[in-house]
Amino acid sequence: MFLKDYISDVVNGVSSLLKGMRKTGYYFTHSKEIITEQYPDNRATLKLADRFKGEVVMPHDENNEHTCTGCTACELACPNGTIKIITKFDISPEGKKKKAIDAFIYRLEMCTLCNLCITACPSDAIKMVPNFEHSVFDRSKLTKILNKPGSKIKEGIE
Amino acid sequence: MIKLEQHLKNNHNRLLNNSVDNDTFLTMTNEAIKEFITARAPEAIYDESGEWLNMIVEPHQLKPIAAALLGQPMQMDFLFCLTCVDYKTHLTMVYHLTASTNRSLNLVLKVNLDRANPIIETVCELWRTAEFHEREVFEMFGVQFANHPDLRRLILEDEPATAGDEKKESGHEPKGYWPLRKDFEDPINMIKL
Amino acid sequence: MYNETEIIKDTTNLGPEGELVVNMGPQHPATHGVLHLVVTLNGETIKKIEPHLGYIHRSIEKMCESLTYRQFIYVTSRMDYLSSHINNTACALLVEKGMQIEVPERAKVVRTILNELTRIASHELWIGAMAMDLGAFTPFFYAFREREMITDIMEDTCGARLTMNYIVPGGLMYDIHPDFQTKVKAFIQQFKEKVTEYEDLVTGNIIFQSRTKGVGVLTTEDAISYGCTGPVARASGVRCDMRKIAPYDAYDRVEFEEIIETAGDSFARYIVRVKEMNQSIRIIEQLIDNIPEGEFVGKTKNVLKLAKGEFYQRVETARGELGVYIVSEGATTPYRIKFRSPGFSNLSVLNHIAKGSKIGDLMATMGTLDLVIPDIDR
Amino acid sequence: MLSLESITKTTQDWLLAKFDPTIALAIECVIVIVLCITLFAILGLVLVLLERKVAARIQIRLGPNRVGPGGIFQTAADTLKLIMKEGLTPDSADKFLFNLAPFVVMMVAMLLLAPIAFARNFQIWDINIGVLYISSISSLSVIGILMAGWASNNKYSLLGAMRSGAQIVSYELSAGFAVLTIVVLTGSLQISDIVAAQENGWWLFKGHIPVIIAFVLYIIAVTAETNRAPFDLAEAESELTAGFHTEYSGMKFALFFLAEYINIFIVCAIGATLFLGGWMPLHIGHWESFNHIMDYIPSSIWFMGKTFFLIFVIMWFRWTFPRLRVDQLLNLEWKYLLPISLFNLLLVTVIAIMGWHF
Repeated sequence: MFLKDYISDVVNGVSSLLKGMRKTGYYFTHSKEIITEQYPDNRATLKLADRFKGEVVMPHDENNEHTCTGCTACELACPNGTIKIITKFDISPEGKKKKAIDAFIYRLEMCTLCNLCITACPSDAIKMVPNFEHSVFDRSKLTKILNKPGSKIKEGIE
Repeated sequence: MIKLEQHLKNNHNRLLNNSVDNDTFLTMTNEAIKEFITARAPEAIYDESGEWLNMIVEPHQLKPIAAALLGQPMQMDFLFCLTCVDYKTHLTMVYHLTASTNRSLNLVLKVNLDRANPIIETVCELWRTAEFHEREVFEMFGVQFANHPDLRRLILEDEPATAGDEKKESGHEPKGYWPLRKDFEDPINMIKL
Repeated sequence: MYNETEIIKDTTNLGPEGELVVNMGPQHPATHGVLHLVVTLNGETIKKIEPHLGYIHRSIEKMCESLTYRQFIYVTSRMDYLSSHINNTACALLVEKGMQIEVPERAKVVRTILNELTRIASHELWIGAMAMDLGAFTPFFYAFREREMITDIMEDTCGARLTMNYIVPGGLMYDIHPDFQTKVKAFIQQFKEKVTEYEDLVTGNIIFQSRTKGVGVLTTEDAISYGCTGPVARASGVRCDMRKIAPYDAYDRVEFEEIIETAGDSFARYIVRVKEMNQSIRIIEQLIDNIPEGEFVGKTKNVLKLAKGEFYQRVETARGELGVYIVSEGATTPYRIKFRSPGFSNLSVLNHIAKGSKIGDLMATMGTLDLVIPDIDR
Repeated sequence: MLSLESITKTTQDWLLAKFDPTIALAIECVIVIVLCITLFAILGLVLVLLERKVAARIQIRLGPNRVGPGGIFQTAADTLKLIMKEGLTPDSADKFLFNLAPFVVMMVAMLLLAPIAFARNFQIWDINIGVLYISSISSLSVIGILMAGWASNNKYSLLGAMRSGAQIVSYELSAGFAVLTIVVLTGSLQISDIVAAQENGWWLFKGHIPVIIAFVLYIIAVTAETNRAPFDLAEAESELTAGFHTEYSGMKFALFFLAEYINIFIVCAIGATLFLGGWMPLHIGHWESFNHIMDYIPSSIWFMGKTFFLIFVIMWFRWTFPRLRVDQLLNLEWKYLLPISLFNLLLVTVIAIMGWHF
């Protein structure tokens, strides 16, 4: 009986190994199964999910106007101190003082892309965009001012 | 291979036994537990406001009560959380216990410790998971566990040389050396609001 | 040319005779991160293993003390980064419990589906990494092919692939993607076809079986005493599935089996995880067509404040029982927060079960414990 | 037809006509050495690329595809990188042995090239104890590995070297027995005789089941002997980081790496010679026209084709199987391979004596 067990051991072992080799052999001979994405080459056709959280931006319309009131809700919501808002007072044509943002400073290197600032914003002034190629040679380039120079707040946003 | 088969058999037996034992204390109520504890530690304080029954015992009572809870009929053999809370006036050790055969039975055992010289008996021999958790509490809160087999730092780096000197002079660790205590100030905490 | 003193310069620190102390890690291919094991060997046989932790310790518990109840959830994604959804769910559930927030049905069901997808993704990665520990490189790529489908689903719906931060107190951050259901169904189909590959390549393989069977045996008593949870404990015959013991979200209305093996060795731990993936598929199949319509987030106050008291929430992550313990003083931030991570307890058992085995067995044992180092260090 | 045989013959005739025989021999030696080194370099580049491509295809990847068309210059670029890297010698290493070890391993691999018949009458040294020479020299490489492991003064290296020692010494046995089956059938140790004996059919087909078993045993044993997965315990990436060559870098590492691939080539070449008829074309019984077409393919192509097929099989093993444990490795040898090969040898001897083979 010992001999029988011994032989069946060998046969079972070898057959289990052959099964595995059949599987890898199948993939070796079927090149259509290859799943490699040639990243920098396929940049033109690369499509990321619309919701992909890559970076915070502040959309501006054609008149160079944004909807940020400078309420600092995002600054408070941010867990890492990524956002810093510097406010100023604009003098409106009627001579009234009005609070507005001077600089919306966003530090991408500290951002964890948690989306809490977007949900906190009452006027939808900022949003996430699917940019992911963030590498730069100088760390200071990651500190961005989101409001474009000369931009101002859209009429009717309080 | 024989060893493995033995293990299998033992485990099977244990599983079967567990299912029998279940009935005996499935009906264990908070009142019954209280009675059980009061018999051993009359001055224990109970608190039922939370999800589970909390009780505060004296440091010297911890070991006997823990041993009693581990034995029949409670069989609280699963210590699923061991931690410490710094209440500024005192430290509180918190032991979350349950029975592996009846996971709906949960118990929170608390021990208040002196903040200046926190020392308590280890529960390592009862629940071996306590070994690592106690080492963590030791380095984070400075609680000394008496009779712990290997009370060293686990997560933080080894003691710096200066801390050792200070320890030698004053007899205890320098102030503010335990990161999870409330008076610990981290000079480079960038997210502190 | 040869001079003994030239080679061994320091003869004071050699240790007892017959012992060889090897530092495995923090940079070692099999520790999958920065785990540092000081292994004492006698030839090839292990005499003692001493884990040194903390290479990726970020003191998340202390950090959370200065974060509000909305903010601290994102940090927990960084603990066990392979089951970040489940960690987030634990925190959200705890805040909901503390404030009695009503969670809409839709959010509950979606959370359950996402949690199960996360579990499958985690186990897929584990199978690949485990096979790699044992020297088989190829299954890693096959496992990642399926995992990629899950991360794509996550990317569509949650906007991130690993650290989603999609679950907020009260429900979800935003609604699911319109393609969510079709994509999940496509994934289920592909998974069912391809799961046989692991059978051929890994499970049935004689070398794999002889490497794992009877290796790193953890008895039921030890599993309980060491506080092991998750697949590690279930392979030793301990019933510890939090989805059964204290059902949360939609787990109370789905049918699934708690996989129990009794051998307690590395192969049993492997089998438990493979079968668990199939159970997760079963849960998803039951829910995916029955996502109720309605709100995705319940009504919450702007500023969350937990009542004074203590709260504890347990969930089943891919690695075991994650416990979140919060002591609240009624402020907007937790007074003390403790994460009872499954990996921490599972790691503590390593010395006990790997002692006396060979170095090769250590890889099998460590692989099947499924250690994620940020989860252990926190 | 231009064949390697005619080239060598013309060269020798020309040299003998021009020079005194001793000088001619010296010039021939130089030519052979240069050719060997060239072959080594080319084989190293080709085999590493082949391995990476095979691995990539099995792992549903593309593999190297950036340097040159289809990535064919990838290994050349890697070699350039390795040459330019600093060859570090650890401070506490035994410097002499540490630097010597890669050369020992390399030299062993080079010596093994001598008796291999690459094509019809194209052989460096047709020694009459060819097979014995091969098995004795190939076991020398363990010295280089032990040397490297010990001299590195690194615990991982030492463990890897010790594993390697135990492994090579034991697998030498069953490889030797597998080779002996063919020696028994042929009745000669000379490589050219062994090839000539397969004129009317390869031993794999002529020798019944015992030779097939011997072939399988040979493939398993040489996989172990060359420290390839699933027997790569000496390196065991996930256990011992890189085993015996953990401390090596730059060109010294490249020599180990190259020697590994050369060794694979050599054992596969010997396997092809012994079991698959070396440079002999495939002949089937009395199909005269088929045999004729087969004869038309140059003998060097036949040899290389068979060798590369075996190399592919060994690579296929590597990318499919998990690694064995050290005690299982020895169990496999002493409990399975050795008894089977002993019994198998007995069977073959009976077959050879009774003349039952074709």
